[in-house]
Amino acid sequence: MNVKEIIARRVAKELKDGDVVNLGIGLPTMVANFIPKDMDVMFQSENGFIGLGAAPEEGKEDLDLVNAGGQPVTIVPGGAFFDSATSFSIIRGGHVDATVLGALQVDEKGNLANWMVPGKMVPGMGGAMDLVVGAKKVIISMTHTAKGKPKILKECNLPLTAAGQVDMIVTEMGVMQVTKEGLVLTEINPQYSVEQVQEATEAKLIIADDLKNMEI
Amino acid sequence: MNVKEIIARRVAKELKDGDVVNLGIGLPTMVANFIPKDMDVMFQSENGFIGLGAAPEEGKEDLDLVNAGGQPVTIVPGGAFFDSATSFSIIRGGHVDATVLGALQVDEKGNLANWMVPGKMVPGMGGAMDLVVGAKKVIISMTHTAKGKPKILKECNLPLTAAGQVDMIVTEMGVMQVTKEGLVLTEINPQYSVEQVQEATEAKLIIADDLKNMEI
Amino acid sequence: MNKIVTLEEAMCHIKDGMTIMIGGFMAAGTPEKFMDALVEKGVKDLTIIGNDAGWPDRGIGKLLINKQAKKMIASHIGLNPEAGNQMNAGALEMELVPQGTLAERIRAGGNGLGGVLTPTGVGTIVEEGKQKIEVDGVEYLLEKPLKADIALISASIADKKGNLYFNKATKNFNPLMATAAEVVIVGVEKIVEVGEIDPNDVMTPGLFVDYMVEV
Amino acid sequence: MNKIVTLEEAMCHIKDGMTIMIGGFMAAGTPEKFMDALVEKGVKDLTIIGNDAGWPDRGIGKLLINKQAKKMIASHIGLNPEAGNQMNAGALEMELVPQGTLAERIRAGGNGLGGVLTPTGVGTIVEEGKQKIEVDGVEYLLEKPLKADIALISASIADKKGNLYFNKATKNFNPLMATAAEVVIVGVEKIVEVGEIDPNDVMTPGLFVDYMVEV
Repeated sequence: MNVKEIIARRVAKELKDGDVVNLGIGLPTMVANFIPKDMDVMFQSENGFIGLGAAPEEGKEDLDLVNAGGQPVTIVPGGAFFDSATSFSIIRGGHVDATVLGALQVDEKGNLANWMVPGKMVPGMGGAMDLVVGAKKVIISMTHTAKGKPKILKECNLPLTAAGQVDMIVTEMGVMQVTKEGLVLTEINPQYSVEQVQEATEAKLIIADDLKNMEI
Repeated sequence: MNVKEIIARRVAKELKDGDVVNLGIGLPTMVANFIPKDMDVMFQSENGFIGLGAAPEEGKEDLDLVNAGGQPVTIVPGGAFFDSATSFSIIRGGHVDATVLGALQVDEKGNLANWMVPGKMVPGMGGAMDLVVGAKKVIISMTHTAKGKPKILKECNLPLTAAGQVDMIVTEMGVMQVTKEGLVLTEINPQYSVEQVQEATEAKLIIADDLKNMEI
Repeated sequence: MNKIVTLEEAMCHIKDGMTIMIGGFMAAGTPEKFMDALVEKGVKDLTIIGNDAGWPDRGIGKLLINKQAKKMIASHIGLNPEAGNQMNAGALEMELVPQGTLAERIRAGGNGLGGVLTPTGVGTIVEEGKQKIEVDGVEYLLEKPLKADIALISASIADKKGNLYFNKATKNFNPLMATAAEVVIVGVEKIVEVGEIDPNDVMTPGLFVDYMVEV
Repeated sequence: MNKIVTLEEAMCHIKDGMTIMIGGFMAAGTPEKFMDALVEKGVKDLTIIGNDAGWPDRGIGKLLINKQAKKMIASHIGLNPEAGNQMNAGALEMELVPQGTLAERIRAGGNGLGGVLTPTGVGTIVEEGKQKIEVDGVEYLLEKPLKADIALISASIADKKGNLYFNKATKNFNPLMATAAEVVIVGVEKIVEVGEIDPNDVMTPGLFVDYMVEV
């Protein structure tokens, strides 16, 4: 199993029957592949619908039906289209149960930076700032490090997407919960030792008393 | 021709082809009867549609289609239904060309009072406060006096519906424009003298140099 | 996720002292069966948020006549004399709100916004006790969001996922209230299978709906 | 009141230096023919308000590639590298706005509201230079309304009165922008007779529409 699949599989377990979920672009979109068939999770697409389905078969693309990345998608039965104001009524209004997003940096206070690197890459925040503020649960899913450098920091130094809104972090090394006391490592990928996880993390990890193996 | 018809006929002449108009309850609703057949005026109903038509034939009432007074109505071809937020997007957002409302009192500064008599009648403002603030043109249509007492005052003493928003007043005696200098009588019903109109008006009227007979 | 319940099950959620939004405009689009059920149930000390006080024998009016409300937030109460009488007698606290402001306050409540900046009511008694905010030289009232424990709304058609379609002038406050309450209960005229409402034509997505009763 | 005009007539309304809202989301729901016509017309120094910078060869991107904008207000520009390049080179002033805030600012502009009180952006650089308003102990940013000289939007179906229907995910910013510009011009895929769109299903009432071009 590759690293991304480990992460996506673990995130999928956080979702519950009936949840409304918004997945960020990249790795987070993979989470949809690991939802049990008998579970009713509806994916919201911030460009204006709920019921985001799989990519269409080749040749069956519909230019009127794309996701927030502009890629052709489908809509599942029971889905619905709406305008951008309604889309963010859903998001900002607390009607999204969970959002899964990638990160450039996340820190022990639950701060998140994922929308710009000053002077270099400035894609814009898109819907991320609203999602992070509005979703009931904010799950960061990402590789633990970038080019060997920690992404889980004591304090983000890139411009923030939102302050103190992250609830949990899932990486290939384990699962961390954001608490008032700091980041608590609650699950660990048995391929790694606690020491290795800490070494790859700038923030000081609190190790849960009942640290479990990561469920995947 | 009765007093109300005189007023309604004169107000109808203020409306232009293509206008979106909201008529208050009572006398103002009569204005719809005097729009020339070849003129395209759409009436907005603040409970949620545009294209307010005539009352339905008896037996053809539809409980799902009522006006803001809860009375059965019809919708004209090209009309559209919307929710209350959109209804007031239209009203507050300046997309209503004219609103025609009744008044308990109106004064020379363009202040309007038409929603409560403290301790007695408190029906509530409904959509009137938004209409008066949002419509491009606010036309007050009413009988000139109530039980012989002036309703056009130097200063309203009932709680205001809005401050300084009235553009013109149409009564059975004449037409008055609200200007910075005060109320200008621009048209007069030839059944009355200027003196009679002034006598029935508490505010001091400025008589237009080119005072005309009221067109009806 | 079965959202379809009986009238009795739906009414179990409503308790004394709750804040309840009730959809409709002069009873058009008001879930009338819910009004009857609440009268029968006799819950009291309700705070009711609705456009109007209905008629004495239709809509929200029934609850007022039966003295089940301690407070009402509405834009117009003139067609139900009982509302004014109770208000004047001090038996019913009445907060009168301009209709457009009421719609936006409910929308803001469901939308995660901190309030509404409206020009409506400036220079009138509506501004009393409210913060005024100047933006680019124009004064606006800061009107606060409204939320409720329960929204009782009605829809003409719903599918089993709770996607709603409102006929004609019954939309009014229903789609707004669907966003702004902890528990949203819909009286539906006709419940259809998932897929029978075109996703283009859904007026309130099912995610806002907790329970439905076919009425 | 004939609202149907030719592409050429429609483009006459657009002049150098204007502020223009352009509907669509990554070119889905963007009036593509209008983009081509504006490139041909060569109007410049535009301030463009739109969700994104499109693609280099589709949507708003075409105008940027052709250097017709002096300023852009958008939420996301990552899929058109030209936008970032011009911004970093100082050739294009870029105001990046959270997507939900952008939608609400446009809605507020069309709605007569004084601004938007949103929690989004608090504690980030988005709050720089903005008024913060505390409501019941929570801090919100006051984000100002957006209006434009022209809105260029697209619709899937329109009747001759300008009532609009948007297919699938092409709604996005189109209905909002229809409310917020002095002149609203719609690129319509199919224009039908009045009455052919059920009044229940109209997504933008014709009163918001000034001109239509069948594209």
